[in-house]
Amino acid sequence: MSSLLTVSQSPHIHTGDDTKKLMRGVIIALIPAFIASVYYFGWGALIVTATSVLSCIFFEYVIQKYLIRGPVTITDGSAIVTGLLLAFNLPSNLPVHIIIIGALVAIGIGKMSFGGLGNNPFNPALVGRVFLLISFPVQMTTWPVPSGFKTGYADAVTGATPLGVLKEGIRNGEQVSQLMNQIPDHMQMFYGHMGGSMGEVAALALLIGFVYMLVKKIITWHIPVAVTGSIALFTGILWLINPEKNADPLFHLLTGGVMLGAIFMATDYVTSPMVPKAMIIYGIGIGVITVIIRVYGAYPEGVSFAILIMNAFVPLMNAWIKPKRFGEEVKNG
Amino acid sequence: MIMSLTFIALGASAALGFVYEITKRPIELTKLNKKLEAIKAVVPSFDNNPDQEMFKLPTGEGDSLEVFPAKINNEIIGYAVRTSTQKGFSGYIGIMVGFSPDGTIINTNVLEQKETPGLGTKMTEPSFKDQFNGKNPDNFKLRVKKDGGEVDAITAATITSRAFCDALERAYNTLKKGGLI
Amino acid sequence: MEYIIIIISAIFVNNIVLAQFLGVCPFLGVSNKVSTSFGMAGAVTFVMVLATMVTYLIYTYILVKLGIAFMQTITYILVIAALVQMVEIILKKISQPLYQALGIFLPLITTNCAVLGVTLLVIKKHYNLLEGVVYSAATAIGFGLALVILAGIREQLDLLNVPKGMKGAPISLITAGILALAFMGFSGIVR
Amino acid sequence: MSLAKQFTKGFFRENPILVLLIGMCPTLATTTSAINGLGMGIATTFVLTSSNVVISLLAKYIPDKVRIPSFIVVIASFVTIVDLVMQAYVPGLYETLGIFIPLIVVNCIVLARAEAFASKNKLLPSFLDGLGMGLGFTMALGILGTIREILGSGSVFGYKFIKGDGILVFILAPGAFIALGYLIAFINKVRKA
Amino acid sequence: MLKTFPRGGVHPPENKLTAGNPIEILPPPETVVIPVTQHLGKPAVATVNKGDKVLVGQLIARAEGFVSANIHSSVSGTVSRIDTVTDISGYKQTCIIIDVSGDEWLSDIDRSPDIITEIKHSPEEIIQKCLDCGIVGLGGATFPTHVKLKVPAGKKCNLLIINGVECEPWLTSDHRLMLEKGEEIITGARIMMRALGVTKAIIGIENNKPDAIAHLSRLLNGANDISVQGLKVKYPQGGEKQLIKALTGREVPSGGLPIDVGVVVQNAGTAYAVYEAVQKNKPLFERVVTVTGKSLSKPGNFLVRVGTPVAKLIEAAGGLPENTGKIISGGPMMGKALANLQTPVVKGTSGIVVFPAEESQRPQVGPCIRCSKCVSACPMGLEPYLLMSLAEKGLFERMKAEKVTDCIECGSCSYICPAHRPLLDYIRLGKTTLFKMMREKSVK
Amino acid sequence: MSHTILLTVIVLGSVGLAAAVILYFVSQKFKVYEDPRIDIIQEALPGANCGGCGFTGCRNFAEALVKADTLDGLNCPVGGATVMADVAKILGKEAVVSEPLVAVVRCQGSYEHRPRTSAYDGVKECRIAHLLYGGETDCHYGCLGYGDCVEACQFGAMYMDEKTGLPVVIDEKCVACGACVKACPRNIIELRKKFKKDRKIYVSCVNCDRGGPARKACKVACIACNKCFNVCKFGAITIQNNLAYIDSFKCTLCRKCVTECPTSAIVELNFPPRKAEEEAVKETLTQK
Amino acid sequence: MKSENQITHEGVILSSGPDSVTVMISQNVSCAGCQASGVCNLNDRNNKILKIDGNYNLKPGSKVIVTVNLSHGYLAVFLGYVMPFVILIASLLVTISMSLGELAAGLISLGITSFYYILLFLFRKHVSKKFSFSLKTL
Ligand SMILES: Cc1cc2nc3c(=O)[nH]c(=O)nc-3n(C[C@H](O)[C@H](O)[C@H](O)COP(=O)(O)O)c2cc1C
Ligand SMILES: Cc1cc2nc3c(=O)[nH]c(=O)nc-3n(C[C@H](O)[C@H](O)[C@H](O)COP(=O)(O)O)c2cc1C
Ligand SMILES: Cc1cc2nc3c(=O)[nH]c(=O)nc-3n(C[C@H](O)[C@H](O)[C@H](O)COP(=O)(O)O)c2cc1C
Ligand SMILES: Cc1cc2nc3c(=O)[nH]c(=O)nc-3n(C[C@H](O)[C@H](O)[C@H](O)CO)c2cc1C
Ligand code: SF4
Ligand code: SF4
Ligand code: SF4
Ligand code: SF4
Ligand code: FES
Repeated sequence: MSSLLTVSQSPHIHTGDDTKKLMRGVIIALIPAFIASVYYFGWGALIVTATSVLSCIFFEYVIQKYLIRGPVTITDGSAIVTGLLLAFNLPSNLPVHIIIIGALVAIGIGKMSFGGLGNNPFNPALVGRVFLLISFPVQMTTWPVPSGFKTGYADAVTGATPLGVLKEGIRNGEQVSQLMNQIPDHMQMFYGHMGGSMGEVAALALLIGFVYMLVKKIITWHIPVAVTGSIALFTGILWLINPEKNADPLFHLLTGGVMLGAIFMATDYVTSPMVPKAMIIYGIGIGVITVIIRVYGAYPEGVSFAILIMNAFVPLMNAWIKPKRFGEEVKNG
Repeated sequence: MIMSLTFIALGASAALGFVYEITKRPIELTKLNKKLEAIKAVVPSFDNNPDQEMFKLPTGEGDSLEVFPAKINNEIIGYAVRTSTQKGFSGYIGIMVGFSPDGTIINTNVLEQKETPGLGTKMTEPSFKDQFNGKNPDNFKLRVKKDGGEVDAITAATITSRAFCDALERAYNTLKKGGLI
Repeated sequence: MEYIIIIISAIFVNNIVLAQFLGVCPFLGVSNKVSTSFGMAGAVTFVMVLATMVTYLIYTYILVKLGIAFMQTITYILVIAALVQMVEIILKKISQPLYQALGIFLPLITTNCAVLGVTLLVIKKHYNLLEGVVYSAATAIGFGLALVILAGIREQLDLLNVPKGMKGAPISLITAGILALAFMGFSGIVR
Repeated sequence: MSLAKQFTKGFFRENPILVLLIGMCPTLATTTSAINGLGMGIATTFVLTSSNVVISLLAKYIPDKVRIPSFIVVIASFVTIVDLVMQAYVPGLYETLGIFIPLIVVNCIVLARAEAFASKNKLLPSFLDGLGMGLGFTMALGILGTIREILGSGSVFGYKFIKGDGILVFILAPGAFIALGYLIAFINKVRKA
Repeated sequence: MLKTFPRGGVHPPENKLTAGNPIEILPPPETVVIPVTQHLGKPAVATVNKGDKVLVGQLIARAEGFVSANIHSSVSGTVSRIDTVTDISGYKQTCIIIDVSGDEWLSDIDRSPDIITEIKHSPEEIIQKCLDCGIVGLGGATFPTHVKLKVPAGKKCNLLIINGVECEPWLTSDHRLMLEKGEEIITGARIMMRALGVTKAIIGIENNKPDAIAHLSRLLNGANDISVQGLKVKYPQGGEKQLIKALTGREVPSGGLPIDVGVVVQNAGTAYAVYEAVQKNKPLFERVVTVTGKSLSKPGNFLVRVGTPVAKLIEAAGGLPENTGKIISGGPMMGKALANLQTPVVKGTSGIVVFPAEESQRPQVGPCIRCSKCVSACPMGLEPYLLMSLAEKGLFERMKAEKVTDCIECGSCSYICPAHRPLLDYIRLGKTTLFKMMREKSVK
Repeated sequence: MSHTILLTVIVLGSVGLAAAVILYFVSQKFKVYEDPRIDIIQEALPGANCGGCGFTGCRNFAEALVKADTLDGLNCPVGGATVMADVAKILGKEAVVSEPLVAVVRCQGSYEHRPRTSAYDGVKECRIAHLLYGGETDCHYGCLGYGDCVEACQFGAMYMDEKTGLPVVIDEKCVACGACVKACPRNIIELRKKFKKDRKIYVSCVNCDRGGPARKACKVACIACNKCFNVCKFGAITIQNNLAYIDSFKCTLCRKCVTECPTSAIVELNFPPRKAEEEAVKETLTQK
Repeated sequence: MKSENQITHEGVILSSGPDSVTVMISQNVSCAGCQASGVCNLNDRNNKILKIDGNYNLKPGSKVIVTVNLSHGYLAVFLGYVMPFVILIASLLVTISMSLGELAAGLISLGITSFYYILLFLFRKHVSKKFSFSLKTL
C-alpha cells in the first residue's frame, strides 16, 4: 500500500447523482418545448433563448467572482436552467436589452443576493419575468403569433394570447362562446399553435418533459398534479356555474403557462416545500391564486404571480408541516 | 409638571391657530386658483368668474356634473365640465373638459387619477389627450379603435383609454341632455 | 360586498407595507421570528382598530364640529400615544404575570407610522365609522401577513448563507421588494 | 465633539436612513423622483431643526415625566405648520407627498434627536445637530430619489435622457424596496472598507 | 407477498460478491489483540495479568455491571501485555494482547459436530449462559444479549424477530450462516423464545437471498412456532424499527425500544451464538466476517477469532491490492473506515470492505438545493437537510426539537444527497453534543 | 380669527392635559428615562460587541452594569481590568480585579513532529473530525488542525500556521474571551496568566498516553518523565494522567524546567537568550 | 431544555428576596434584531425588569435564563389584545345594526371593551396563575 488509508464517516458510498446531473435532466426535459418554440416562433425563439442563457451564466459568473468573491459554481448548471426558463417565459420578439435586464434581475436580485443556488426564497426566473412584466408592460405583452419557422425577429406579426382575448372580451361583456371562435381550438392549443410566451405554448412538449423528469425521478408528481388539479377544479366550478362568463377548465389548463409553471417552475427544488403534504398545499395554493388572478385580477394569466406568492409561504410551510416522524403517533407509554 | 405640559400645549396651539389663520386664505386661494387654472386650460379666455356661475347638471345616471360656463361679455364661449369615471384601471378618474357651444371638445385636463405610473398615466400626456381636441363627439366616435371607435388607445393601457373616453362621453351626453349644446 | 372589497383591498392589493409604505420600520425590525410576528399581528390589530375608532370619533364629533380639522395631526398623535400607553397600564394593573409574559414576548407596539397613517387614511378615504374600523382591522391583518411571511423567510435565511454584505436590512428589503412584486399580481382585483 | 462634527455626523457616520435605518416609510414612499425626495427631506429638516431648537430652549423647564408628550406636542405643531404652509404655497408638492407630511411627526428620527440630543444640549449644537441630521436625511432621500428616477423614468430631476419609459418597477413599490436594499448594502460596504 | 417498511429507504447496489462463497475457517494468528469493550455498555474488567497462560474460551475480562459482557480468549497462549491500543472505534482502548501458542481449547466446550436441537434449559439458565459466554448482538450494535432476553418488569414480549435481513451491500456473513447453520439458528431462536416466554418468532430475510429463505423454510418444515418472511430489498430494512414495522406493522415509539411494542429483535448470527453458548457451552470468541471488495483477488466469508488483526483477513482474501484507498469495517453504509490495518476483529465486526483509491474520496460538497430527497429517503421521517443546517449553526436545542435523537444513523440521507452534503456527519455531531449536554445536565 | 385660536387652544389644551395625565402615570411606571450613566459607561467600554461578557452587546452590558447591585461576575474580557476599574469608578462600586489572561495552544504536533498515519476525508471541522477518530496521526489528544478555534476567534487573534498545521495565537490581539477554548473539541487551548512581555512557559502537549506510545506518535510529546516536576521549586508543576502541567499562577518563569525536558515539550517564549546560548551565539559570531 | 415552543431570555438578577427575585432581561429579544433599536427611545426597548415568584437563592449579578412557554406568550396576546379586538368589533357591529348612530355606537362599544378589561381585572388571580416563568442559572 503506497499511501495512507482514507478515513471518513459513513456512509462510504453514494448514488452518484449530483446537482449537475439533475440540472442536466431538467435541461433535457426542456428540449421538446424548446424545439416546439423554435418551430412556432423561428429565429426569435433561438435569439431569446441564447441571450437569456448566456447572460444568466455571465451574470452568475461575474457576481460570484467579483462581488461575492466565493467559489465559482456556474458549472452546476442551475444558471442555465434559470436562463432557459426565463427565456421560455418571454415573448419571442423581446428586445435583446430587455432580456439582458431580465437575466440580471433573475440572477442578481433573485438568486445571488440571497447567496446563490439553494438560498433564494423566490424562483429566480420568475422574479426576472415578473420584474420585466411590470417594467416593460408593452413589450412584454406583445405576442408574436406562431407562424412556422421564420427568420424575422422584431417585425414578427403580433396578436393576443387566448387568455388575453378572453379577458378583454369578458370585460367588454362578450360571451365566451363567441370569443372561443376567435382563438385556436383546444387541440391546436395542445400542440402549441397560439400566441404566448415562447416556451409555454406547447403543452404536449411540456408533458413529454414532465414524463421524462418523473421517470428520471427528478421531480415527484405532487406539485404539478396539485397545481393543475386545483386549476381544473376551480375553473370547472366557475364554468359549470356560468359557461358564458367563464372558460372551460381545459382551456385554462392549456393556456397562459399553466403547464410550464406547474411542471418546471413550481417544482423548482429550492423554492418549493420539502414534504409531500406541504407540496400539495403549495400546489393548490398556486392553482387557487392563479384562478383568482385570471378571473378577477388585471392580468390575464397569473401563474407567475401565484408561484411567487406561494414561494413566500414555503418557509412557513417547511417550519410547520413536518414529515410524519417514525413512531410519532404512538404515545410513549 | 402638568402645568408645564399645559403651557406647552397652550403655546403650541396658539402658534398653530395663528399659522392656520395666516394660511387659511392662501390655501383657499390656491384651491380656487387651481380650479380656475384647470378651467382656463380647457376653454378660451373669458372675463367672468366661472366658479361663481357654476351649476350642476344631472347626468341621468343618478349623479350630476359641475359645469363652469365661460363667457365673454356675458356671451357663452364654452363650458368647462368637471367630469369623472369609475372605470379607470384603479377606479376614479377626474377630468376637466372644455366644450365649445357647438359641442366640439376644446381641450382636456386630467385633475385626479390613480392609474399606474408609466401606463395609465400616459393619458395626461399630449400624445394621447390632444387627439380629442377639436373633435366633436357627434361625428367623432368616442371609442378606442379596438372597440370600433376612432380613438388611438395608449399601448397596453386600453382600460385607461376607455375610461377616458367614458368620462368625456358622460360630459358630452350630460351637456346634450341639459340642452346646452 | 363593499366590506369584502375593503378587506381584500387592504390585505392584498394595497397592502399597508408592501404597497403603501407604512410601518416599514417594524416590518423590517421585528420580523426575525415567526412566533413574535404572530403576537405582533394580534396586538397591532387591536391597537389600530381602537385608535381608528377613537380618532374617528374625535375628528368627526369634535374637530370638524369646531372647525379646527387642521388640528388633526397633533390631536391624533397625542391620542394614539396615550391610548397605546393606557392599554399597557391597564394590562399591567390587571395581571403582572400576563403583562410580563407579553413584555418578553413582544416588542412594545409603537408601530407609530402605521397606526397614525391608518387613522389619517380612514378620514382621507371618507369612510364611515364601521368602514373605517373594518378597513383598519384588514390593514392590520395585511401588516401581520406581510410580517409573518417575511419572518418565515428570514428564519429560513438565518440557516443559510446569505452573502455578508447583504445580511440584515438589505436582504430583508430585497425580500420585501420581491414580495411586493408578487403581490402586484393581485392588482386589478378590486379597483 | 466639535460643533463641526455635530453638524456633519448626520451626513454619513450616523446617517438616519443609510446607517441607522429609521424613517423608512417616507424614504420609500416619497422617492419616486429626486425632487419629491428632496421636498420631503426639506420638510423633515425644517421640523427637525426647529423642534430641536425649541426643545433645547424648553428642556430646562420640562420635568422628566412629561418630556415625551411635550416633545410630541412641539414636534406635531411644527409638522402641522409645515403641512399648512405647504398646502398654501407649494400645493403641487403637497399633493404628491400626501399623507407623509403629517407622518413626519412619527418619524423616529425627529423624536430621537429631540430626546437624545436637543434635550441635553444647548441651542447651537441642537440646531446644528437637527440641521445636520435633516440634511443627511435629505441627502439620502435625494440619492434614492435620483436612483429611482434614473432607472424608473430615465430622467434626472425631470430631464429625460432616454426616449420612452425607464424600468417602470423602480417608480413602483417593489423597486423602492429593492433600490433601498442595494443602496444600504453598498453603504455598508463603503463604511466597512 | 413481500413486505417492507412504508416510508423512506434507498436501494444501493447490492454487490454481494461473496454470497456463493462457503465459510472458510481462518486459523488463529500469532498474536491477538482483544479489547475489553466489544459491546455497548460498561467496559469489562480484565481478570488476567501479563504473563498468564490462557486457553481458547477462557474468561479474560469480566462484565462490569448489568449492561456489560464477558470477554473470552479466542486463542491459547500467553498474555504479553495489557495496554491501550487503537481499536475499531478509532480511539485508544484497553486491550489484552496474547501471544498465540497452539490451539488448546477449554475442555468443557463441546466441539463435536452434532446438532443438539433439544432444549433442556430453563429461561433463567439460558440468560445466565448468555451472560457467562459473553453473547452480544451481532447485528451491529453489540448490545449484551442477556439484557435483551430479560423482559423488563411491566413490559410484555409476544414476538421474537430473527433479523436475517442483511441489508448492507457487500456483506454476506449472515447469509452464509443461514445457509450453512440453518438448523442451529432455528434452535437458537427457539432457545431465545423460551427465555423470552414467547410462542411466535419470525425470521425476516430480504428477497435477494432466496436460497436462504428456501433453506430455512425447508428446515422449519411447516413448524407453527417460527415462520420465514421474505422482504422486499430496501435499505435499511435490517434496522430493527424498520424490520418490526415491515413484519408486524407495529411502530416503535419515538425514543422507545422494540420491547415497547412487545418485540425483541435478534440477529441471525446472534441466534447461532446463543445456540452455541447454550447447547455447546461455547463462549463468543469467533465470528463470521465477510472480506470483500472488487479489487480483492479472493474475497470470501471467514470464521475468524476475535482479536485477529484486519491485516490477516485481507491476507486471507488475497492480500492488499495496490491501489487501496479505504478499508471499512462493516458495510459501506454504516461501517467505520479503518485508519490502521492492525485494528483487531471484534464481536461486532461483520465484514471488511476494501475500496480502491478512486472510490474512497468524497465528492465535492455543494450547497443544499432543497431537493427533499433526503427527507423522502429518511426512514425515520426526519429532515436531514434541516438538521445539518442547525448543526452547522450550532442550534443543538432546535435539533432536539426536530427529533435528531431518533436518527438511526443509517446514512440513507448522505447516500442520496445530490449535493453530496455530509448530512450524517453533522447529525452525529448534533446527537453527540445533545447527549453530552443531557449527561451534563443530569450530573448537575 | 380669535375664534379659531381660542378653540384651538381649548381643544389642544384639554387633549394635552389628558395626554399628560395618562403619560404621566405611564412614565412613572415605565421609567422611559434612561440612566445617563449607561451612555458614559458605554463610552468607556471597548465597543467590540463581542459578547464575551455574556451580553448581546456592549450597551446591554452597560445597562446591566448600571443596574446590577455588585459587579460580581460581570467582566469585560476585552477591556480587562483597566476598563472594569473605570466602570467601577463611574459607578462608585468595587471592581472585581481579574488577572489578565491569554490563550495558549498546547500542542506542538506539527507535520514534522507528528507523522501522519491516515488521511482524513471528511468535513474539515475539528468538532466533526473529533467525533470520528483520533486524527490523522497516532496522537489522539493533539490538535486536529482544522481551525475551529481560528473560526471562533472574533478578534483575529488566531491563524493557522501553514507550515506546521497548528493554530497560533497573536498575543497582542488576544483578549482572553475564551471563545477558542470553548470551540476546541480537544481542550488544547488554555487561558493562562499573561506575564509581562508576553513571556510564557508551559507544557505544550496534552497527550495522556504513556511515554512510549506518546513518543512514538509525536517527537515532542510529554512523556511524563517527572524531570520537570523534580526540578520545580515552586510546586507549579503537577503530573497527572501521564502528562505534566504547569500552573501559570504558581510559575515564576525561572526557566529551570525547560532545559530539563528531554522531548522539548516545555516551551518558553519571548525570553532573552540564555547565558550559555548567548555565549554560543557570540562564539559563532567571532568564529566568523 | 429549550425547545421550539419556549421563549428564553438571558437576564441578570438584580435583587433577590425570600419569595421572589427581580430579573433584568438584558435585552428585549424581539427588539434585538431591530436596526432602529439604537436610536429608538419611544418604546421600552430598554431592559425589562421582571419579578418572578419563588425562592431561587441567587446572588444579585448572576446571569440566568428566563423561560416562558410560547403558548403563554400567545395566551397573553390573546387575552390582552385579540379578545378585546373581537369584542370591540362585535359590539360595534351590534350597536351599528341597532342604528344607534355612529357616536353612540362607538362610545358604547368602547365602553363594552373597557368592561372586558374590568372583567379581566376581577379575574386577575385566575389569569395570573396561567403564566409561569422559570429561571435557570447560566
Ligand atoms: C400592475 C398593472 C398595472 C396596470 N395599469 C394599467 C393602467 O393604469 N391602465 C390600463 O389601461 N391598463 C393597465 N394595466 C393593463 C391592463 O390590466 C390590461 O392588461 C391592458 O389594459 C390590456 O389592454 P391592451 O389591449 O391595451 O394591452 C395594468 C396592468 C398591470 C398588471
Ligand atoms: C440503553 C439501552 C437499553 C436497552 N435496553 C433494552 C432492554 O431493556 N430490552 C431489550 O430487549 N433491548 C434493550 N436494548 C437493545 C435495543 O433494543 C437494541 O436491540 C440495541 O440497541 C441494538 O439495536 P440496533 O442494532 O438496531 O442499534 C437497549 C439498548 C440500549 C442502547
Ligand atoms: C440502519 C441499520 C441497519 C441494520 N441492518 C441490519 C441488518 O442488516 N442485519 C441485522 O442483523 N441487523 C441490522 N441492524 C441492527 C438491528 O437494528 C438490530 O440491532 C439487530 O437486529 C438486533 O439484533 P442483535 O442484538 O442480535 O444484534 C441494523 C441497524 C441499523 C440502525
Ligand atoms: C426541477 C427543477 C426545476 C427548476 N425550476 C427552476 C425555475 O423555475 N426557475 C429557476 O430560476 N430555476 C429553476 N431551476 C434551477 C435551480 O433550482 C434554480 O436556479 C435555483 O432556484 C437557484 O437557487 C430548477 C431546477 C430543477 C431541478
Ligand atoms: S437522518 Fe438519520 S435516520 Fe434519517 S436518513 Fe439520515 S441517517 Fe438515516
Ligand atoms: S438531499 Fe441534499 S440537496 Fe437535497 S434537500 Fe437533502 S441535503 Fe439538500
Ligand atoms: S478566541 Fe481565543 S485567541 Fe481569540 S481572543 Fe478569545 S481567547 Fe484570545
Ligand atoms: S486547537 Fe483545537 S480547535 Fe484549534 S485547530 Fe487544533 S483541534 Fe482544532
Ligand atoms: S417611518 Fe418607521 S415605521 Fe414608518
